[in-house]
Amino acid sequence: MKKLLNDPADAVADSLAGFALAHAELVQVSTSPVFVSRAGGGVTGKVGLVSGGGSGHEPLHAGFVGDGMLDAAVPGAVFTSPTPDQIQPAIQAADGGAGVLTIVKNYTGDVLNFETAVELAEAEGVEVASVLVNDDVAVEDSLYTAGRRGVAGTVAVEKIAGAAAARGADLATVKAVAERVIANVRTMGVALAAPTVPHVGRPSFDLGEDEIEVGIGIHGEPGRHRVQAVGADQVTEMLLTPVADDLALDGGDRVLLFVNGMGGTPLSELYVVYGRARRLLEERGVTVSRSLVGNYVTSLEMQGASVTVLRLDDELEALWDAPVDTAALRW
Amino acid sequence: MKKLLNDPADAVADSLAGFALAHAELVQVSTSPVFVSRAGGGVTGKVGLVSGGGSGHEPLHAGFVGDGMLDAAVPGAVFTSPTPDQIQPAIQAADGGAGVLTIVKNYTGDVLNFETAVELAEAEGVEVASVLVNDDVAVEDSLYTAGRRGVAGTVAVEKIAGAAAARGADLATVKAVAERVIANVRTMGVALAAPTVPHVGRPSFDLGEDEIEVGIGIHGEPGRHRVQAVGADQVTEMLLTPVADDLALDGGDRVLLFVNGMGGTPLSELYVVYGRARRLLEERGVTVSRSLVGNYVTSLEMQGASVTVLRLDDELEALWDAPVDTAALRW
Amino acid sequence: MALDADWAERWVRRTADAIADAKGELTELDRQIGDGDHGENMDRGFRAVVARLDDPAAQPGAGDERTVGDVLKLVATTLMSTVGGASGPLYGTAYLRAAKVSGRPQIDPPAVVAVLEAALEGVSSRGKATVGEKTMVDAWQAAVDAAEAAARDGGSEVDVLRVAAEAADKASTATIPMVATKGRASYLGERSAGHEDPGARSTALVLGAALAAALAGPTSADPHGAA
Amino acid sequence: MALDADWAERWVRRTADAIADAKGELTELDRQIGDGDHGENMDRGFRAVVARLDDPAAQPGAGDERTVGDVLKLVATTLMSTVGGASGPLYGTAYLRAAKVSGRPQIDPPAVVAVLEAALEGVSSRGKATVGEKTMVDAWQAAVDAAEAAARDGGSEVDVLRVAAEAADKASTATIPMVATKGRASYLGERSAGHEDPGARSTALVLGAALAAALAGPTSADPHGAA
Ligand SMILES: Nc1ncnc2c1ncn2[C@@H]1O[C@H](COP(=O)(O)OP(=O)(O)O)[C@@H](O)[C@H]1O
Ligand SMILES: Nc1ncnc2c1ncn2[C@@H]1O[C@H](COP(=O)(O)OP(=O)(O)O)[C@@H](O)[C@H]1O
Ligand SMILES: [Mg+2]
Ligand SMILES: [Mg+2]
Ligand SMILES: [Mg+2]
Ligand SMILES: [Mg+2]
Repeated sequence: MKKLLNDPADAVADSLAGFALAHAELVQVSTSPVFVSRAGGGVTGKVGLVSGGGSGHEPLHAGFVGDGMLDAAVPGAVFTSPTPDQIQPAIQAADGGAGVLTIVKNYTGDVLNFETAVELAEAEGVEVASVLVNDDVAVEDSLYTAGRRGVAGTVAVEKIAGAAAARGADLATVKAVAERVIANVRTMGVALAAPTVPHVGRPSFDLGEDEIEVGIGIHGEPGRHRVQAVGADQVTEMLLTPVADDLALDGGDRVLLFVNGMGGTPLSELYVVYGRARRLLEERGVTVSRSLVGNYVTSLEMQGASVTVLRLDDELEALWDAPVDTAALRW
Repeated sequence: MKKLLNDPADAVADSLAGFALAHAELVQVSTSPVFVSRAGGGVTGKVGLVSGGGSGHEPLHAGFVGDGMLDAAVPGAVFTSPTPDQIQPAIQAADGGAGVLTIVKNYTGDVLNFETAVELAEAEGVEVASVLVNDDVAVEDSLYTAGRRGVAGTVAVEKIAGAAAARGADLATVKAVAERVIANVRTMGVALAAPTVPHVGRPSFDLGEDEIEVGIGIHGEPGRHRVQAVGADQVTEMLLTPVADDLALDGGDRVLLFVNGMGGTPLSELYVVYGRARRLLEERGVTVSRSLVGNYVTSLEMQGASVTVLRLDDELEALWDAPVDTAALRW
Repeated sequence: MALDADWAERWVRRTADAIADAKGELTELDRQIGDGDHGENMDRGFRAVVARLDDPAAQPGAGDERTVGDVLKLVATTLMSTVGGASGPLYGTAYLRAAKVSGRPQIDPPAVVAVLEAALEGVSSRGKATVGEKTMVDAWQAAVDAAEAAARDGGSEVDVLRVAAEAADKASTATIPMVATKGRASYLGERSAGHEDPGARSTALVLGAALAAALAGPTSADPHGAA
Repeated sequence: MALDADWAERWVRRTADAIADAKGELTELDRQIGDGDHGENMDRGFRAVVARLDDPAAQPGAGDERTVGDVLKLVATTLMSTVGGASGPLYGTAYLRAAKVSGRPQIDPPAVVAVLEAALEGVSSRGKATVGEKTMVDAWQAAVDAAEAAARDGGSEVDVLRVAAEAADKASTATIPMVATKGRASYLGERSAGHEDPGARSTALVLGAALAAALAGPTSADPHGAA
């Protein structure tokens, strides 16, 4: 394993230190406990937005702290949920008196640690609401599983809920907007090569020279099934079809199409996937009115991509378009 | 080799097709010959900016077409300079009557193909000036070499010259600004793992499990020397020191520090490099007043990074800060 | 032989050693059906626990008055604030509930059973998993069942801990053929079969350390020493 | 045996075949000290040339009036617009200059030498490289020197092309120990030594095809056939 790191144990701290220096006008980074919040702290009268999770998915979440998106982000160790003693102060830092929405990706660890932190923050008098992102259609959502994972769709939830908060919506409204995004966003991903967690030192799964993993998450978990490597057009179909089917997209729909890179795949390839996914949607009569292509929810240097579709309505589209000023998303 | 591509021969075309669909509000893509220009074409009365080079460095250059930066970009085959018959119409498309500046990275192929294209465009009545970017300190600049390569510093040249053109400067002034950037920008890069060119199908160079290549370019060329893999702090010193020395930076200087990813390295690691580079500069008494961290000038999925320093003055800083609205750089 | 707060401290220190030794194994199990951090997570947590036990300023309880629960509560709060992931809150809650039923200087066999029951109850109530879902619950439940039987039959503290540790070890191995329906391994569906659950394995290590700490006895000079 | 436009067409087609066969080898040479695209670049260019030769609408010259220069000019413009990289303009200019001195239906030995000289002059004037810088100039210069000597000694067209091809082949091999000071390989400094220059090798292939096309003679029914 070769990485641009010093001691693997310091990977998260070293990276955050650099992030804090590079974006001092946007964020401040607390080191003990570790969390990132907006430069200047919670905005008085605005609902605060807090998200977090294991590190290794950069720019998620710290890269989305700033005007129009998150007020605080809580990075855990690599691929490991943060602890309540990090999350609670982040919630308090994000509070501007109008309450805080936590945006949690649906993983047992994130759910449990945020749950405890929310209890602690509420005990300190902060009003907190929470939403659970679970956009990954690779995982069956049933009573007998931990439910679908939260993956790239998280960006849409954070952006749109952030815009709702920025325009002054109250906590219940911001939560309802976030839930509307969650209800309408679905994702599916593929890996061509596994990531290597710094302290593990070897790839998270072993893939043959001509195998790909379909239905992967963002933590180096193996996917739902392994298939023979095929061309980008076929791979894109494997990703787009279950997403579009799950959303039951049809001729009347207008969507955001988001092709997300997993960290180690060239941008040029993401555009190949985007082009094919778009044509597939158009063949279904779906209108792609907004697009995002890039590495936003990564899995270290994993090679691969995910396709996310969000069904839009006028309000969600306007909130997506609203100004945002963060390290990783800006318009 | 596994990639999210169809036929390797279609890699550039497929990717550009997706790019065109994803950014229709910013660009239009001509397919025969292949070039990218601003949606709406050249801006009347504004100096046009054209750059180009081999593909495989995305988002460079097409990702920088838009308000405040390039008017046209010309992508060649992967790692192969474009041909004059692509470049010439791009120059003409960029012309708004005030002339065109071509920004060429210093490679024999780019230089020769742009030279011919400029001759052809001039024959069609377009006034053209050209600058050559050669920021890579890994390569000795002497009469007996092809001279230093153009690498990540190109982003600064395109951004700042683009801002000068946007505020109405004439061709000579835009060219002079570009040359001031070129005179003050230096870069050095490292690779941890080689890229794989699609039609080649195997890595561009062979690196041992604990070796890194120092002084690499962005075309999968081997670097100047190969050393034992070391921690990020030491690697950063190997990159920053020759850059700072070449610029003869001292206490009075104010700079832009740009840590560029080569495509396959996680963003989190780039911030580790940034943090160390910044401390090294500050130890020299240099003030880092602007920063950029991310994958902007890549080499397919190469793992590694480069460190770029641009010595700023008030005007260059203001031009860097000026608004830009492109697929890959926006503020 | 009664189990006191010193035993609890020995238990915790031995757990830290056992986890450190098995860190690679736990991580490898988690790499196969999870995200490859369980060894690192547990090791980070228990190293932090030991650091607090070694810190004069962070001692649990008040001198001789120290109860078993004091030690276990320190473990609970430390794991909660340092482990993260799923296992942090799950083990944290397990120790917290165990601490609540062991607020005494010494515990007898029925109290040992109560400690294990409380831990199981903590894991189950936080994680909502039941037996057979291929999680640490399988190991805790097997330990509780065996311990209850041994205590009912009048077994000593050591007897109770021995059957608990053995049952947890077996139950962990028995997770191999299971298809996970809770935790990260559930994302793999059928592909999770054929691999041992890392959390069940770490639970077996925790209970093995409890037994070893009891066997080492109160006179053991070196709390870090081998069994 | 005079060399006419048909010879020129055979030369070009044979070049395309030779490049296609050696594509992997050229790319591998370029991978070692460049960017691994020389085989692909040349193959893309010569496939385009052949496509034009096969296209009734794109024929060079006008029927029987067709000159050697007509064919070479078609090669020049096609390479310039399809190859890119350094080799596109370099070979493009070489063929363009060669075409300028061969605007006749047939060429004799001194005219063959003039074609080679013009090609060398084209490469040198565009690329500014001189002999010993580990580029295709080394192969072109050796070919020109040998061809001039053979023509001076009264050799036939075939004799001239044979020594030119042989000299280019040797000169290409002779680039192996050189340290590059032009082109992409110069970025490697000393590390460029020990590898053959891909452009010198492709020049040797081009000149080998010229010889083979002359040997195959004007009666060859199959312009794609073997020598
Ligand atoms: N809902 C649950 N109930 C009980 N145990 C669980 C549950 N979810 C996960 N676990 C346990 O946690 C272990 C994984 O812990 P760890 O790897 O540290 O956390 P994470 O899964 O967040 O990476 C699993 O092996 C399993 O035993
Ligand atoms: N300045 C030059 N003069 C002559 N030949 C050159 C020069 N620069 C490069 N070459 C030739 O071009 C060859 C490389 O061609 P190619 O790989 O197609 O282009 P690129 O270097 O742009 O990738 C080299 O092997 C060398 O022979
Ligand atoms: Mg984890
Ligand atoms: Mg090239
Ligand atoms: Mg885990
Ligand atoms: Mg080349």
